[in-house]
Amino acid sequence: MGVWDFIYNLFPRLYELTSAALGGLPTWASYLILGLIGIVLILFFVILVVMLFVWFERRLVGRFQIRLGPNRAGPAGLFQPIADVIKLLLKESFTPSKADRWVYFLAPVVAVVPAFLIFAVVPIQGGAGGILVDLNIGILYIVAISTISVVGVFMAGWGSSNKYSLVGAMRTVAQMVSYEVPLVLSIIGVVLIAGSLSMVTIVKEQAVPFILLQPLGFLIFFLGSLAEINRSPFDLLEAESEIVAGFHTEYPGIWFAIFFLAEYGHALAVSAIVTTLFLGGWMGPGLPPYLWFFIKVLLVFSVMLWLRSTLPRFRVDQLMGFAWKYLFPLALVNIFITGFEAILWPDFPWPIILVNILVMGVLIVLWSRFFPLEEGFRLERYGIGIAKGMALTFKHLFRRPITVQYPEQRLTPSRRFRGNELVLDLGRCTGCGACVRACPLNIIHLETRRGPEKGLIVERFDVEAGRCMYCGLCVESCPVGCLFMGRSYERATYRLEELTVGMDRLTAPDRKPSAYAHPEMEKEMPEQTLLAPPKGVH
Amino acid sequence: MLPEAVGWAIFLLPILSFVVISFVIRPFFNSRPELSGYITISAIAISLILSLWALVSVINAPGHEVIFEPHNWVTIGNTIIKLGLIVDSLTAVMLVVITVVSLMVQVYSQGYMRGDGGYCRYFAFMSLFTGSMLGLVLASNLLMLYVFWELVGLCSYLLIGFWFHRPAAAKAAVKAFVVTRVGDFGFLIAILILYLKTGTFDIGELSELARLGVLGGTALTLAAIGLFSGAVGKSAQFPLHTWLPDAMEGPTPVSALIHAATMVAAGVYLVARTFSLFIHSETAIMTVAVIGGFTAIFAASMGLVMNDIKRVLAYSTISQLGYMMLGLGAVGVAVVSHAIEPEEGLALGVAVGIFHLFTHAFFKALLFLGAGSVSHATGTFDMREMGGLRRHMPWTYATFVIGSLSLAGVWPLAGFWSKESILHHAWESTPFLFYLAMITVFMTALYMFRAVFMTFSGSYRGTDESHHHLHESPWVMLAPMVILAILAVVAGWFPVGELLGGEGVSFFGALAQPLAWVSLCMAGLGILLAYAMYSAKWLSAQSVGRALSAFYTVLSRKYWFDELYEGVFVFRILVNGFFAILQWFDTYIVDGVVNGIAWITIVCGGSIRRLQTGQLQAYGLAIFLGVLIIVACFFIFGV
Amino acid sequence: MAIGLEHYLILSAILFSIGVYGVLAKRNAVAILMSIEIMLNAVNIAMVAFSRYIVPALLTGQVFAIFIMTVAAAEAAVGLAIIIAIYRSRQTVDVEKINLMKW
Amino acid sequence: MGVAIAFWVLAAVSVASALAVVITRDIFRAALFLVLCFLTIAGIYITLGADFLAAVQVLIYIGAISVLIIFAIMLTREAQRGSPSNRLRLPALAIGVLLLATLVFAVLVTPWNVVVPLPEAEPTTAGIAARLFDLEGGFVLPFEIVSVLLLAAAIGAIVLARDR
Repeated sequence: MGVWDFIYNLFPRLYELTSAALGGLPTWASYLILGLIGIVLILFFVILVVMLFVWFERRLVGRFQIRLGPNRAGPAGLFQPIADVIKLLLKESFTPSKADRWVYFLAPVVAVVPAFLIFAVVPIQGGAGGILVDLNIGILYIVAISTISVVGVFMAGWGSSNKYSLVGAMRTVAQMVSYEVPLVLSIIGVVLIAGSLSMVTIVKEQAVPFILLQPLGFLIFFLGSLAEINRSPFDLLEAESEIVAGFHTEYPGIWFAIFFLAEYGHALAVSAIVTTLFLGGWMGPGLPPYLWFFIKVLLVFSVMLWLRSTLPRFRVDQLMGFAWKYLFPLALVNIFITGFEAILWPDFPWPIILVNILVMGVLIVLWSRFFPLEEGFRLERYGIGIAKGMALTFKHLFRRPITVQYPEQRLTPSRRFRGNELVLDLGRCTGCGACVRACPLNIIHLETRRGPEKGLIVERFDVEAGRCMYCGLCVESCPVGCLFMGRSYERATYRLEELTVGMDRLTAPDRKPSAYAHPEMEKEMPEQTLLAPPKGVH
Repeated sequence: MLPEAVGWAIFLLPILSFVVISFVIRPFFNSRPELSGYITISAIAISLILSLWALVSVINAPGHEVIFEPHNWVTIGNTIIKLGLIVDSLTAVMLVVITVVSLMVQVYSQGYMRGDGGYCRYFAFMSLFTGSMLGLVLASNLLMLYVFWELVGLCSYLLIGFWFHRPAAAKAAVKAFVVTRVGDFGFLIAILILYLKTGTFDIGELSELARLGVLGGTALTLAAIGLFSGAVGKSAQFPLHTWLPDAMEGPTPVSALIHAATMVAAGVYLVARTFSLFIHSETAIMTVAVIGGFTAIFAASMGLVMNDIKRVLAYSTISQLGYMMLGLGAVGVAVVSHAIEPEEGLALGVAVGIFHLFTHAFFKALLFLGAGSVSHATGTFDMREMGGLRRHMPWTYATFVIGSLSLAGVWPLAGFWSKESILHHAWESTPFLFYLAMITVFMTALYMFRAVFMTFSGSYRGTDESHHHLHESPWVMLAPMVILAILAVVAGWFPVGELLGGEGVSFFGALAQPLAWVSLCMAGLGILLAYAMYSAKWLSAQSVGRALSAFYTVLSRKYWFDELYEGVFVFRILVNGFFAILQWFDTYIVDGVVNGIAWITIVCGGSIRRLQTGQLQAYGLAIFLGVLIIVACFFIFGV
Repeated sequence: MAIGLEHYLILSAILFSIGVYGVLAKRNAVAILMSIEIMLNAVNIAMVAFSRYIVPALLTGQVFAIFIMTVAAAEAAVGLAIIIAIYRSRQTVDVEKINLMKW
Repeated sequence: MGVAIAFWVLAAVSVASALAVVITRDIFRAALFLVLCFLTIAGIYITLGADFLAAVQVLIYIGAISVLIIFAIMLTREAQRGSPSNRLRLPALAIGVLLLATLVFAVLVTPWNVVVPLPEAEPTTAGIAARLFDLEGGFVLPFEIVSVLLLAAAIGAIVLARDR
């Protein structure tokens, strides 16, 4: 057996090992231990993947916004989430005085547990060891479990006895409940085709990925689940501009971290479910199935991020309207169509794909045209506007990020840059002291002595940069032109005495003079570095 | 041959129009009230045509009678109450009279009631009125007849009180209703007596039984008198005449209808219809004759002094109705005194009475419409504020004079013929009544022409500004008057008497009899006197009044009959006597029982209501307790 | 000992009685509604237990349970709507204060 | 054995939480305990081999009904007033106990003809579907009626709760 083979059959191997180890125990004990192992596995799996996702999201969203995201902590900023977690853990943990303590502290738990439970039935690959338990009601189980988190949100909002939290909770729950309806209805289409609720069976049924057979169902399910997990454009619960941070306003450090975990866990779960239901799960050529699975999940997740970085937030009334007037009827129509097709062509020949895509387009246009959420709100002209926006953000992926890796990399300022430090050319200085006289703050201290032949030798030339207001009178008053403004812009120092700039630093070679009061110098100065490259340049 | 459906249609059409107006036009087309007028007119016009058809077929029918088989209406055990129509010459004539007059009145009302608030209501009532009257004359049994009888009474109440916002009108309506009710009471008793005696309501059978003598003696007398009391009430005979003058409060067309064709005619018609019962009871027929004769002169005497033109006409109506009764009575007396054979007398009496009703209908309607048109111009009914209207409203004048002449019984107008026959029979049977009638003829001429002269001749006595408003009435009002005037002239020439079975009088042959001359002289005398007093002013009315002031007072106070009834009967006897007892009984016995029961209920409820706590959960508790008990029983006693 | 039908039935009986107590003894209409839900669940348990232990082949009991759930959902929706309406008009959901049917 | 343990635990928790629902004065906590009760009852369904029902129980009772109830609690700001017991507490208690006694007695005296041996619990989803829509002896008509009932309830709820 080669390495490849081992990688390919990783999970079955693990399964065999564990079952062999538990061979002797009575069934219920083995059940218990298996359950515990599963729990632990899922815990770690989820937490790890969530960290990965956090990093991934920040990076990808950065790219969508023509930045490169966190890239300092660890290779390519991979340790950023860890740093965040540490920060959160180190934060002070307090509870609001009026909080209903039990409810307050149980809320995050209730919110996070379902996120983990979902993964019990997600098949990361076929056959043994690919899934913890293959419930024959898998998808129903998922829907049911995911509703429990609603209660957690409620508890959080209520327990922290804060009006923003309460409003946020109400919004969230209203949103979740409303979007659950089209969500479940759109699942029914898939179940109709697959003829089973079990996740494994559903995946196995997907000779053709159901996204092709159920384009409309996919759309509804995807949007619905976006709303379920409160990701933008449905992230009203944390509309900072309206309600501070929604239901978890009052939650400090670790408790907030748990909510955070729950949220991303749900995101992961949703991606996994979408993969399973519509993208043919682990199936794929070449690579080991679980890799396929993860790739697809990541793909779905990145589509979420794509949407997030494109679309603005819904208004709360539009939100409800969108659920009830738009997704819900469409989901019903989808069920009818699928039912008819299931009766007429039980084996779903390929023309159905075209038919369904066509139907989807027609329905979307029709609904946008005839059932606008409000006057003039035609879903951005039948979704064309949305498509345009998506295209734009997608294009941003391939533009050079404008991030500047300060301090290693610095921007060259404009030639006209006035500068904010003094540069002294000692060679020319005659120690005439004009600058001293010119300084309105008397912060230039000059000491000279007679030189061997006529002329003065400058012994001390200090500037109290801390008090300097960079009026530039000294530069202008210098008769020999030995004083300049400098081109750099670091001003911070670590110690106070460094604020008194001595002669050695004034004359340091790394200090580049700016063209202030010396326009003739502009010519030999370097080009200014532009962040947004001119057209055509990448 | 006449299909029965026509018979029904004749009186159902106006009733139908009533229904349509009150349930369709009034709620939905209230903005176009004129519709109701058109509907009514068309309905009555159709029933007029049908009535003419009925008349023709009656004329051609053998024995001048079309027989319809009555239908079963109510079956209670073995008593079957039937419902049927009778169309004989009497009915046919009545139908024609009613429909013609009613049609004229409706057309007239188009103009007269224009712009009145209750336009729809008016026509609804009018059509119901006509319809019920038609039904009355078509009814073949007493029960059905009684129903329509009461309907007529109701409609008269509604129409007299049409302007119910006027206290006078409201009072008059109530008075009419109550007074006629007194008579109707007798009528009802009579019906019951007859039914108890014979077990049938059918008029034909009744008269047959009466003829065979099966029905007779006291019972028959009582029944006849009862029927007659009903007639007295409806036809406003003495002593129940007081309602008719007050009924003038209603709109004038209504008065015309009441006086000419519908309401009061009902009484006479009833007597005529049941004449066969009267002629077998001397007392009854005597009563009819005497009351008729007395009423004639009595009413006429009051008509002499009235200043309200409509009241004059009202009293004249009463006296004319007295004439009709007299005519019936006279012939009846002749029969009971074996002067003539019953069968012959039967037809004869009806002929005499109804012939006068026939003619009278036309000219009296004409007169009322004339009075209405006058008041339409002057805005009053008081003759003292009229005068000299001849110049302003010539058509009204002409028609009014024709009507008056006809009423005065001047040859060859309609009134003459019918009156002649009555006088003739009175002279033959009861000379005493004949003399009364003669005086009445004189009085009639006198008061009618007093009215004519006071109204039309001389100079206008009203206020100046009303003087400017004097104008002839619109054609929609004049046309019926003209038509009625023509009828008032020629109605007498129709062989109605023959049709009804009386003997005819040749056109000029009438003048061959001395009686005619006597009555003509009396009439002429009356007219002359009226001319002398009110037109030429040879002797002033005031001086005459002063000379006969005692008389004058008595008459103008209407013999204190209203006071008598109001004060003595109603208050002394009824209110303070009989009603008081009833009230005591009602208060202490009836209410006592009722309140007692209520009191017991309250007490029980007061104690039980505590259970009704309004606490849902208390009820729930009770429910579960019950369940528990049931289950416990189930376990303890087994299934 | 093995778990038998009686265990489930008695459990459902206990829950049912608790629900009855709640329905009868609570003041807040919402609390009463909750108690009713508990009773319905108790009945459901009994149903499912019957279908498991007496007629395992045909799942009539479970079908009934599904119907009961549906009706429960409808009942909750309407009941809560009524409670909200009452609250709007009377500013309370205390059933002791909602006694207009009283003598 | 495992089933037994599960049953006892679940039963204990469910009864306790049900009691908490009716006893606690804080209405919001009562609602949370109700959720717990529903959850445990779902577990009990699982011990009865009714997996589909268990999922539906969670979906409907926790996902829908409890949420509705909590919504009602928040909309009718009664929480500060709590949900105290009324004057009928003791009679209600008596009734409850009596009822319980009666029911237990009935359960114990009734001879149940339980099938022995108990067949293994297998997935019920397909079975339920077949039973529901079986053309003879099925529940198609009741199903339709219930659907109509739901629709009516939804509309009624909307009409009732709509703000005028």
